[in-house]
Amino acid sequence: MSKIHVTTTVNGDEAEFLCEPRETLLDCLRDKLHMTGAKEGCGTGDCGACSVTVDGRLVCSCLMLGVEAEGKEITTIEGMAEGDTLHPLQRKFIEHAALQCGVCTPGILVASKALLEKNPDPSEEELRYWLAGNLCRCTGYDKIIRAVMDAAAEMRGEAA
Amino acid sequence: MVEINLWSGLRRFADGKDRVEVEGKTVGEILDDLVRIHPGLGPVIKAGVAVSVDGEILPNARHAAVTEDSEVFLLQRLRGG
Amino acid sequence: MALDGKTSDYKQIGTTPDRPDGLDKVTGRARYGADIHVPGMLHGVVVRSPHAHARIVKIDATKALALKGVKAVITRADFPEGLEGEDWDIQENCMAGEKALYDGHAVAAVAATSQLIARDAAKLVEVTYEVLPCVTNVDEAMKEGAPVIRDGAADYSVPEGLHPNVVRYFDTGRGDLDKGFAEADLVVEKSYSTEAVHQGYIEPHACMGQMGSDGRGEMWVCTQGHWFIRRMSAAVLGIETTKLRVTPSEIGGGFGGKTTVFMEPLSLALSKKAGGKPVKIVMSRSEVLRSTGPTASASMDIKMGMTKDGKITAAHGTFRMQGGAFPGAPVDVTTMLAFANYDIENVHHIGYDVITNRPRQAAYRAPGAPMAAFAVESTIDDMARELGIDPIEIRLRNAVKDGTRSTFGPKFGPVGLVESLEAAKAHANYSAPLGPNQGRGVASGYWMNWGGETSASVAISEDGSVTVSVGTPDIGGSRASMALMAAEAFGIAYEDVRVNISDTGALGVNEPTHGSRATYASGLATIKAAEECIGKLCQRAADKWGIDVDAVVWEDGAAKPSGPNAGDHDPLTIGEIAAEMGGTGGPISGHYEGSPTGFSGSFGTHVVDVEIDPETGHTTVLRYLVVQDAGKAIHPDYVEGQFQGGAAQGIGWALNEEYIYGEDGRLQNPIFLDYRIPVASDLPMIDTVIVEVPNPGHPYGVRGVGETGITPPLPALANAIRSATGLRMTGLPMTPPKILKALKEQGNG
Amino acid sequence: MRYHSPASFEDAAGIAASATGTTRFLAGGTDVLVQLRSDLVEPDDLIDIKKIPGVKDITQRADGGWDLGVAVAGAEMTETPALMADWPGLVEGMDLIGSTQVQGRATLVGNLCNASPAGDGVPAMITAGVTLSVTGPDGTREVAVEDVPAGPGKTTLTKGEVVSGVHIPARGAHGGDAYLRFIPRTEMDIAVVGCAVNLRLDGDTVVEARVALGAVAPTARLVPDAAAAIIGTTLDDAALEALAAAASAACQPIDDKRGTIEFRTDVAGVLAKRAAKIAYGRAKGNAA
Repeated sequence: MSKIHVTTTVNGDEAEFLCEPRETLLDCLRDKLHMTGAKEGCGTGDCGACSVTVDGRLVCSCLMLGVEAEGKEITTIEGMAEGDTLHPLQRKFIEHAALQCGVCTPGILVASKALLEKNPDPSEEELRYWLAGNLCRCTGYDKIIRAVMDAAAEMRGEAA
Repeated sequence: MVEINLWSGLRRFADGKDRVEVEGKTVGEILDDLVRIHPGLGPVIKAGVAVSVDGEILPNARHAAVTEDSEVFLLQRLRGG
Repeated sequence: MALDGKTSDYKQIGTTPDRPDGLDKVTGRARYGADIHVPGMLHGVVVRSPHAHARIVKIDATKALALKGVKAVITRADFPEGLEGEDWDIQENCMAGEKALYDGHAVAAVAATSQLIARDAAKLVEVTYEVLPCVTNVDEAMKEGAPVIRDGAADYSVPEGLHPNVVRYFDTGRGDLDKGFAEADLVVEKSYSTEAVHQGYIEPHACMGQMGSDGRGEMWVCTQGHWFIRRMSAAVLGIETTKLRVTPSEIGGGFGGKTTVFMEPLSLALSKKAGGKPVKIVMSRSEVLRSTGPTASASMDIKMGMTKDGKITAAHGTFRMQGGAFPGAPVDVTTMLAFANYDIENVHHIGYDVITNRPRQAAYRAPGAPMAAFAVESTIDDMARELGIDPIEIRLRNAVKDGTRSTFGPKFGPVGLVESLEAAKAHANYSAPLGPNQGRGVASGYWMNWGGETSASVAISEDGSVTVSVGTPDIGGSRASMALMAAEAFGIAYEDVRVNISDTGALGVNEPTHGSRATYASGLATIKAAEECIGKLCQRAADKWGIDVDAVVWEDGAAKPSGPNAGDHDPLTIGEIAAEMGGTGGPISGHYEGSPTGFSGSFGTHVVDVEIDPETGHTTVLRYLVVQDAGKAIHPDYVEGQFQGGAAQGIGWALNEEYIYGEDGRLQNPIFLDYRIPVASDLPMIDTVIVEVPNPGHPYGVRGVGETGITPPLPALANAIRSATGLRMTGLPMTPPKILKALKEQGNG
Repeated sequence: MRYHSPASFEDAAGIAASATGTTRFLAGGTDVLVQLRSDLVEPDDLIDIKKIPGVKDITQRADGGWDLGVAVAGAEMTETPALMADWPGLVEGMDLIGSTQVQGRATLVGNLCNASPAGDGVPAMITAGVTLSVTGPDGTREVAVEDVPAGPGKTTLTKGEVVSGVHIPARGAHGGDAYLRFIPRTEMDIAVVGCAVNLRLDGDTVVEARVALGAVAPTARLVPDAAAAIIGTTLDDAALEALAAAASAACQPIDDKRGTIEFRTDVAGVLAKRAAKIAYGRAKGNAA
């Protein structure tokens, strides 16, 4: 089967891979670029564990083909911290115990970051609806919501 | 003698009794004696039971000690999720 | 040198430091089951039956094997014969023999050089089936004329005259029911049902197995218990246990569903057939839902009697459960715990374990308890209403406490049901005002907990820091709990402890992280192993000082002379002793091996407020409160997390989650779109109160807290809906169509 | 599977027309990839239309109406305040499809051409009177949205035809629309019932109305009787009851895993009332 050469940018670095047209962006990130931070929880866009941004837009990487990544800017959980410095969301997730098993965490962090870039001061309801596509089975969401709200406050410069 | 309390479904394997007096100084010994007295209970013990001794539940502890004063119950074996 | 007398002056226990694996898990670095990649790796895909019940006439893999890149195809013929009992059940479930027993049952598997080729090849495996009549409902499966799924599967317990699909029978209880019901002023009888639900962990099962022609193998797998995986895989393959070494990956949720094997032995068999190349198998979500182990569905009849003061005089329950095509529905636990919250003299349970054409059930958080709680706590709620007694008050009048004889036999030690009820009553949520179409529900729940086989090891490093090795995978922050307990025991900083989850080659046998046992049992093991280390550290100090070890105490991370020698020598810190240990007798470590039996159950009480849309039957959860006894909360944040997670799963079970089968026995909703677990916008904040009635069977008083939390939500939601609408919903899930239908019938009635 | 990324709709139509196996057009991909992953449909030819110029454009015409490129994602619609202000119901319908992540990719045309009876984007497109440009081997034609779905998974588009433009009429004065759906959870479900209402007022009186239902028949459908029930009224209680009755009467649903016939029929009436009230309020707001 003939493969297609794709050149893209992942977390600011140029990346290239060969893929079959039917391979998803998630497959390509995980199996070809060995960036396994994005997870496959469902493969049908229902769980959000594979969330990444493409040209700044939050998407499920399981619902996008690898070939569609040509020329795009992809960011993943692996690009969230700046060097050794965690993003405030990452720090707050640890502080608030906002994860148990942690497998949904990369997707939730990527999705939350996308929200705060668009809306730095979301209400609890706005946040819950924004994250409705990110399933978490461990936490009951309570501590996740608290962590994101707290990170948002910190990023706005408000005292925690 | 140590008294073993059976759950009600075991009565049909123990001549209708729900308590059986047995000899032994460990859980293993009293279970062996129980099966000796009521062989019909053999498959039950073989399939696995938990034993409670004075309120402490011993899932699989044939070595555990029992005394004549011990309160002993046979229990279904537990699992967890 | 001992820790005797340590009660409330904890320095570490009860604090909430960052979890040790936090950084890995927020950066995407943590490696889960599917995240492994090794050179030469093949990909495996399982071929599954589309039929609920079918004889396998022929399997032809010719076309699959002809596909370029395909390295092996296996069927049941590649596995040993002659297994018995549980081992046979596991083997048969991993790979069907003569018959496919449920939609999704594995019938073959392929390994190829890429995932895509393996998937293509799986489609080319030609299986000829003779489709047989099927049954998926528990009540139907017990009826005369129901298709017999496997004759001879019943064990000794089943009385004559029952359908062959009834494979186990339970009859437990005590007292005199007739007398008890005669003493009652109010007797209520009602029938209830619950649907099967799935654990719904977000990480699908994944493993990588490698086995050479010498029969030696390695496995990487996401599991709650890798020794279980080792034992079961070895049994299925007919090899010695120690030929396998199993390493657990990080695990993306389990809730009981990752305590057994499904495709793990297949990866090893494929590897062996493919010349020893490692084979990775990752399930899809639909495979997870169709082919792993959901919990049982239940059909139940409850009869309870009470005096007008609300004292329970008698209780009888009949519980029919199907756990798929194999024995094992958790009706054994149900018949122990159904009425266990209460002090009841006359109590009886009947249980039926029934096989059907559904996947083999696996444990799911407090297996067997939530269904019974739904039936019993709903009945009690109705009786409280009828008698005009507050729902918390009626539970307080019957609640078990220290010294109460349990409904299953032995007496309880110190337990926290009364305390949980009192705390719920005192919480602001219990008196929050309710608006139109809103209602409040209360329910209590119990899980007995578990000790289990446990090995742990604690080693002192050259610089005095401590390595703890345990065998229970960290599924929700247990590394943090172990580190806190070790730090507390040694009197050192939390940061100076590193906790490893060891593979099967590094420790003795461990049961999985299940039964709410990890913090209890591995924690106890960690403390005991630390105490052994401390004894050795004190000995080194005593030797150095030339005094008797009995005259040395361990305080704040250092050995100190005591008694007549007190003050004679400067304390020797753990770091100072460690720095010299090579020359003072060698490395220092401590171990614990045992099956601790001092576990003690955890009771909880939940209070939920709902609003029902009277025109659509939609339920909105407005407020939720979890109160539960933790014995002693080691890391309170993660204790709360267990409470909240259990509540959320219970809410899902109560309202929307269910296995939906068609007439053809096929699962209709094997996708998260239609298997509806709660999403963030479905839930409110989940308030928590941690009650602490210390467990005397743990050095720090710990009770396992993981499972109890899923038990009260089912009846609590039902009771809240009753409070809001007057409707007693007796079947789960309480979906909008069911509630709207009941509302209309109520309006017409 | 062959992947194509043509530079024009004519080329796209040409590839589709000459294809011999299963063909799918790829815009947002949120249905195509699910079908691919579930082994339901593996196209022989996948035609990615996102490289065609203009497919991501949102343009307000001189007449006040809107032209949408066929690859405009839901999130891009909700980020266009003037479009939201004109057609809140239409945008809401689109916005209800899937998660935030899905909104980053999913498109109106994809939702329509997937031809699920339950597509949330469709009823409000119908009530708004949206038309489509359809480019085929024989050129481009215009078609009304309600004429596209033919049944579950089926459309009236012929081999080689591809939707090449979406045209939303001008809102005009004193108008308002709304879309509501019922789902068991709060998000992430397929509609059990969906209802869109678009109306125009003269003073307090409804003078024009269109009502459409989703998930209660093989395709989303206009319900003229329901519209007739409120035209000429001030949406008083009697009109609302008549609307609900007409909406329920128009239902020909099925029992399935998502809902029963009885439930869908009842709730269609409930949603029609609620959506009409919202649309009416919006029309009043427009008039103010």
